[in-house]
Amino acid sequence: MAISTKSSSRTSSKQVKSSRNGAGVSKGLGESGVVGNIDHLDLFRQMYLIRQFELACGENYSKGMIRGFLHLYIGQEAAGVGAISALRADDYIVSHYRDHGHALARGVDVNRCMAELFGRATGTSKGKGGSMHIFDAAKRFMGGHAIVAGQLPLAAGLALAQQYEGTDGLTICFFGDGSTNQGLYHETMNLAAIWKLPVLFFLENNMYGMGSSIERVRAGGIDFYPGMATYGIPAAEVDGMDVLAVRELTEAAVSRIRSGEGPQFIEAKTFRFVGHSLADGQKYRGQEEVGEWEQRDPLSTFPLMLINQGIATPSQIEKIEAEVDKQIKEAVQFAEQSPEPDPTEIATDVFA
Amino acid sequence: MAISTKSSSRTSSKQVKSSRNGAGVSKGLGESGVVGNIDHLDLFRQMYLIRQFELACGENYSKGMIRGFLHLYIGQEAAGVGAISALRADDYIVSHYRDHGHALARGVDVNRCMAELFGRATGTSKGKGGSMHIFDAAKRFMGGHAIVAGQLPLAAGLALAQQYEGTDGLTICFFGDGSTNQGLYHETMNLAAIWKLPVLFFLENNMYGMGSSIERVRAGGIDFYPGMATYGIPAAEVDGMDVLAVRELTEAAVSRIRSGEGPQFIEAKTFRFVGHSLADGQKYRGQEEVGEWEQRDPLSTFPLMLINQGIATPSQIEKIEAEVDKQIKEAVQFAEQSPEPDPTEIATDVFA
Amino acid sequence: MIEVDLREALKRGLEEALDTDPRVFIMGEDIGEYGGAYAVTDGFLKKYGPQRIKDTPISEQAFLGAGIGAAAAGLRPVVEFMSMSFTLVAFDQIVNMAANIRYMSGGQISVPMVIRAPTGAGVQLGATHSQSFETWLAEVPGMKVVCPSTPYDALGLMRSAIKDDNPVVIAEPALLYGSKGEIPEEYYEVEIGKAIVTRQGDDLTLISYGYGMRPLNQAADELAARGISVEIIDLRTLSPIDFDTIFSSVQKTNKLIVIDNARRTGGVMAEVAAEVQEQASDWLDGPIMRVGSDDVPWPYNRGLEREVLTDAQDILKAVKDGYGL
Amino acid sequence: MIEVDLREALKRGLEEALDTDPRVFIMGEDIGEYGGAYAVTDGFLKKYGPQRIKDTPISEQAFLGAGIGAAAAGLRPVVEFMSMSFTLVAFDQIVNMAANIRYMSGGQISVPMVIRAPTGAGVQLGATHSQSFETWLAEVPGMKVVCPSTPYDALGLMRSAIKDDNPVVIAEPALLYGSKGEIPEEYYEVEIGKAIVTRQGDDLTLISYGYGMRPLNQAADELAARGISVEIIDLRTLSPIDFDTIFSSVQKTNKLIVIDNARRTGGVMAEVAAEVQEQASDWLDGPIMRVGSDDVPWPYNRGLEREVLTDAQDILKAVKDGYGL
Ligand SMILES: Cc1ncc(C[n+]2csc(CCOP(=O)(O)OP(=O)(O)O)c2C)c(N)n1
Ligand SMILES: Cc1ncc(C[n+]2csc(CCOP(=O)(O)OP(=O)(O)O)c2C)c(N)n1
Ligand SMILES: [Mg+2]
Ligand SMILES: [Mg+2]
Repeated sequence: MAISTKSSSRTSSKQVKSSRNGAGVSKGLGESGVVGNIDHLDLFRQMYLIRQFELACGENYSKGMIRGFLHLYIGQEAAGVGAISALRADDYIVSHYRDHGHALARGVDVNRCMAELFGRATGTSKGKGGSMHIFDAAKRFMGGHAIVAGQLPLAAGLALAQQYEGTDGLTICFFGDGSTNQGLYHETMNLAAIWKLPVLFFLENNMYGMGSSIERVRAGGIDFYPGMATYGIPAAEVDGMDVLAVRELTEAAVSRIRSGEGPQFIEAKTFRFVGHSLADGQKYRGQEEVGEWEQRDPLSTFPLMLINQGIATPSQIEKIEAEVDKQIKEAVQFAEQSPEPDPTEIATDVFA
Repeated sequence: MAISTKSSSRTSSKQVKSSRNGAGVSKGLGESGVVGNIDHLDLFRQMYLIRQFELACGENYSKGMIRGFLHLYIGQEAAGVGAISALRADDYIVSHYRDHGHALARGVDVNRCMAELFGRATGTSKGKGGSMHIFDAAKRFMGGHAIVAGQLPLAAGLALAQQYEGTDGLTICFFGDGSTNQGLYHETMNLAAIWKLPVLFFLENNMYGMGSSIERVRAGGIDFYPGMATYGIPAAEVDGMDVLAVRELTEAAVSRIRSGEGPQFIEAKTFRFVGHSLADGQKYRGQEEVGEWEQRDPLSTFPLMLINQGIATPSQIEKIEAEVDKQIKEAVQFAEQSPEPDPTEIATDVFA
Repeated sequence: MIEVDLREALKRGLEEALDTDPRVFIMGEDIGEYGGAYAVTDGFLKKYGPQRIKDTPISEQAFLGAGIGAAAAGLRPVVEFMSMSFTLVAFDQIVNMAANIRYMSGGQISVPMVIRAPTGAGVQLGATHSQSFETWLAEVPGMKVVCPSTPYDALGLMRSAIKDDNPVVIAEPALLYGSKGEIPEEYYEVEIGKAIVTRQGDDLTLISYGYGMRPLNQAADELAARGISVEIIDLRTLSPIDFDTIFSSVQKTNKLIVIDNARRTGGVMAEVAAEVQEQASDWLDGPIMRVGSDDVPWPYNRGLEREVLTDAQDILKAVKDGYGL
Repeated sequence: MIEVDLREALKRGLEEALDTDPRVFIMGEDIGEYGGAYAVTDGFLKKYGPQRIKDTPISEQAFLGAGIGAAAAGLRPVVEFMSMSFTLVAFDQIVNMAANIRYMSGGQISVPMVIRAPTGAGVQLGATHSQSFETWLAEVPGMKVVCPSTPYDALGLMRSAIKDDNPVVIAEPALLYGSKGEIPEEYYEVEIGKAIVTRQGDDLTLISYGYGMRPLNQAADELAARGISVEIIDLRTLSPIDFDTIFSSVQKTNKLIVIDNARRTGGVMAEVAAEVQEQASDWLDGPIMRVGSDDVPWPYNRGLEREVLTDAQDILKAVKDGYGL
């Protein structure tokens, strides 16, 4: 499946859907859950980890252990996990404030992520960043950015450095539908295009920017990828509830970027099952719409598919769930028991 | 001629060209130079006035009478004159720093414009604004704005007020190719589109933003109007060296706006025959390119056409030239003889 | 008198303007269907409809700019930013268009626009979301900036701001939306550019504004308990600053402590201190002591954030360091 | 020693960095084919090629942001703005990304980037093009800001700025690009955060920076001619401010005049005055007198603009008003 520049057609998405049920899955079953080059069980593990992490966050927000703004990734797990699973360790990842899922998919330590949300000294940013500002430079996870669209040029710049240094590394940048209404989105697309930067723009179109449905705040409908024609950036959409489809499309985009073809754009259609943040009463949308999307919850559909197609057994799935449940419990304990940062930390890290 | 939303075709432009040589010109010749509803001689007068005004500015800049940044409109006269001639007195006009031509085409007093450039108390802004910041609120000429793209939302807001008040007035906004690289351009297009604002975006694509050719700084080539498809804004291009073509396309766009169809976009392909400002050595482009465009100088081609087609006589043209030459001389004299603003003016006009 | 919270006072001011002046309309992100990030405009969309209550895209530059245009054409837009921190993406429009346009046009064009935004740290939003850029906007010629600390001032200043023919920024202390106070049933206004002496005293003058009034009042109570007579000034308007009220007070008390809730360096109180020591040096018994939040980006952790924030202890320490009281 | 102008000094600093450090590259509008709006990078494109000298679109937010990313990845970008006035459109990136990112990441990510821009009024560019936003940037934690007034400092500060692991803003006084001075042939640096006493004196201390040094020096000459011994400090770095040098001088002269070329209100000297009167009040004989340009948008007219700008007469008046000298 190639990323199509015929941006107004929906073929690419359909291709993805059919390919995920067909090619790649039929051959080489093993109890490892690995089919072809894809470790299906690991994809499930990651999605499940994120879901449980987010649920635990919600719980601890209610308890007042986590504060500030908290944006959960529930419903969007297939997008981040599918995309990040197609990357190399030397690729950079840039995210926005809805960043837990991306961090965990990258393998940022679960304990330290949770500790950051608790504001503890053991957190990824020593408790100084919080939920919206998770960083792990060693994992090339470059944040966690809370000004809408503000992270886009950062990603372009990281990619610029990769290009400048002549590596075949790349940078993936996650952003939401709402961020396309910031002019900076367009500035960055143009810059990446004229400089042919090795950057993968990954739009998680969850249909809402806070309380604003796309139709209400955007001229031109709910599809963003066609607009990339203006910049000559190859763009396609994918079912963001389908982790394999996302993985596949991302792999194609990644290999194009590594071979020097410049920026690529993927739009994953997805949905957050919960409010924008924990302060959101969701007055602006009906439960029906949410319910429809929940039918396609990757945490239900994906393990079912694995079992139905004989890629995994129910007990393998259950084992993973049990392991992750334990991991999350431990992460919360780790966070709870971690020390608060020392007051002297106030003045450190301001200057290098 | 309708503005086509099939933005990638060039038909609309061709239609303009053919229609300008055909319809409207054949009937009703008179010594007034008025054909149909268009006063051809007045269009010539305005273009000639702008050209001579700009030449006088250049001269007085060399003499040190005008200072700061001075951006001349030489070469682009047909665009501004054609467009503004299609407007009503209650429409708003918004321009950028290359604003003399737009102001004069609007009928802003020549003496006061020149006086503003000289920084005199009799100037449009009492000498406080200068070349880049010409305003005449009584004529609904709303500036003269010197931050690239900064004027675009102002125009949207004026149009918003017109819509809010239920008038059929509209706002025209002039801007350059370079300004499309500011994100604000995209933000404004989207806002105008979703709110269906009565605004005419008029791009004067003169192929360069300061020393940067479009090809070098923009992905997607030299045509901007196709990009409006993203916003669902009807858009077309026109030969910006052809005042009648511009007039005609603008009239069509204007009538669409007045009938409530929302924003429209016109891209006039044009060229500045001189440097970006008087500080520009034009190292970035060859004289050949400039020469080619100069072949199409509206100040040569338009009067020739008028004479050839029997719309005007050579002596009518000469008479206008003589009148305008005198007017410019007087404007310079007026400016020279006008008083400097009183030092007490420093502290006025800060607050209402 | 009726008791309301600051949110309700702002709401009333907006409703009153919407009810009485057809030129007034409101724009901002999620102010309509969502009901407003801090619920100030909750219910407005239903009551006034989409012509008056405009939900915008996340395009601060464009909608703020559109507000300027609408104001230039004679309307009276009230533009809400979800956070003072987000004004930064529209700073060019605010400074170069809203504030400069009158001067550049030689007085031909006015921009009667109100910009509202919740401001300040204290709820663990971290470095990007806790900033107080009203301190910068207060330095821009052509711009007025107010910051209420009570429901009374919030309503009174809102009335004056919407009537003002200049761009006026209302910095709304996010931590005070729920704080209560009395407002009269009769119409009143709070004049922009006027500070208020909220407590008379002889020994010492304390000045702050917005959320800074809370630790200031705590410190003043503590000082009063020690028998020190404190005069308290709530600045209310950050631009133009009411120096007359400050000078009168200093002339009486001869001692001045200035308190910023925002960062200490470069805050509004830097300007107050610099100006007062120059203009009123003869009346001063000692240095003007300046208290403000630490000069670091805002940390997320609760303990660190509280430590960074100006509190009553910081003020008491300054009183002691400066005047031995 | 060789004599060069300030433009040439900056140019040398950039060339030296490009020659010796492959991580250094330059980005900005029209810095390549056009040769730079103020010709600082003239000839660079030919010499270093498009990989090192990147002409950008008029997209300040995006290319400044890209500089941050490149710096975060270990490169050393030097980003040119055509004017300090235009930094405003990218202020969010500068503050929230360049300056805040280190803190928010708990020290994991540094941004070793230089932002250069011509600053200041004086050439009749009007309100939008004459602003000095370095005074705001100097208040941002995590950001360093320097402003040279001589070729020597320009080269020395450029060297330090490019080597610094933090974002550093170089505010280049546009009126001084052509002003000459001597630089040694041997390598030297000017340390960021250190002011310099350029003239020793006993009666009075005058402080300024950047273009403000010109009227300051004129005023000092006039005072010297009247037998008054003036000590002169060139601040050179606006953040962090070198208060030690200022305190030492005030301890000696007991009189301080602070001079901004930018607007008086909210300028760097508001901070200097507020801090010095608090920390060094015992040493002061009288008020710290503050001089700055008028608090109005910059007018185009030459006479008005000159009147608004700080000049030697303004300084002499302040000396007289404050100290009767
Ligand atoms: C410049 C700016 N404006 C407004 C906000 C407040 N805000 C935070 S998230 C958000 C919605 C963004 O929606 P989207 O990009 O679709 O991402 P999603 O939350 O759906 O993942 C808004 C308006 C902000 N953080 N920054
Ligand atoms: C935000 C901003 N960045 C840079 C500039 C400097 N500048 C002034 S005009 C210009 C070129 C604009 O080109 P274009 O929009 O094509 O208009 P033209 O001059 O060709 O009419 C530039 C870069 C500015 N005024 N504002
Ligand atoms: Mg969204
Ligand atoms: Mg151009």
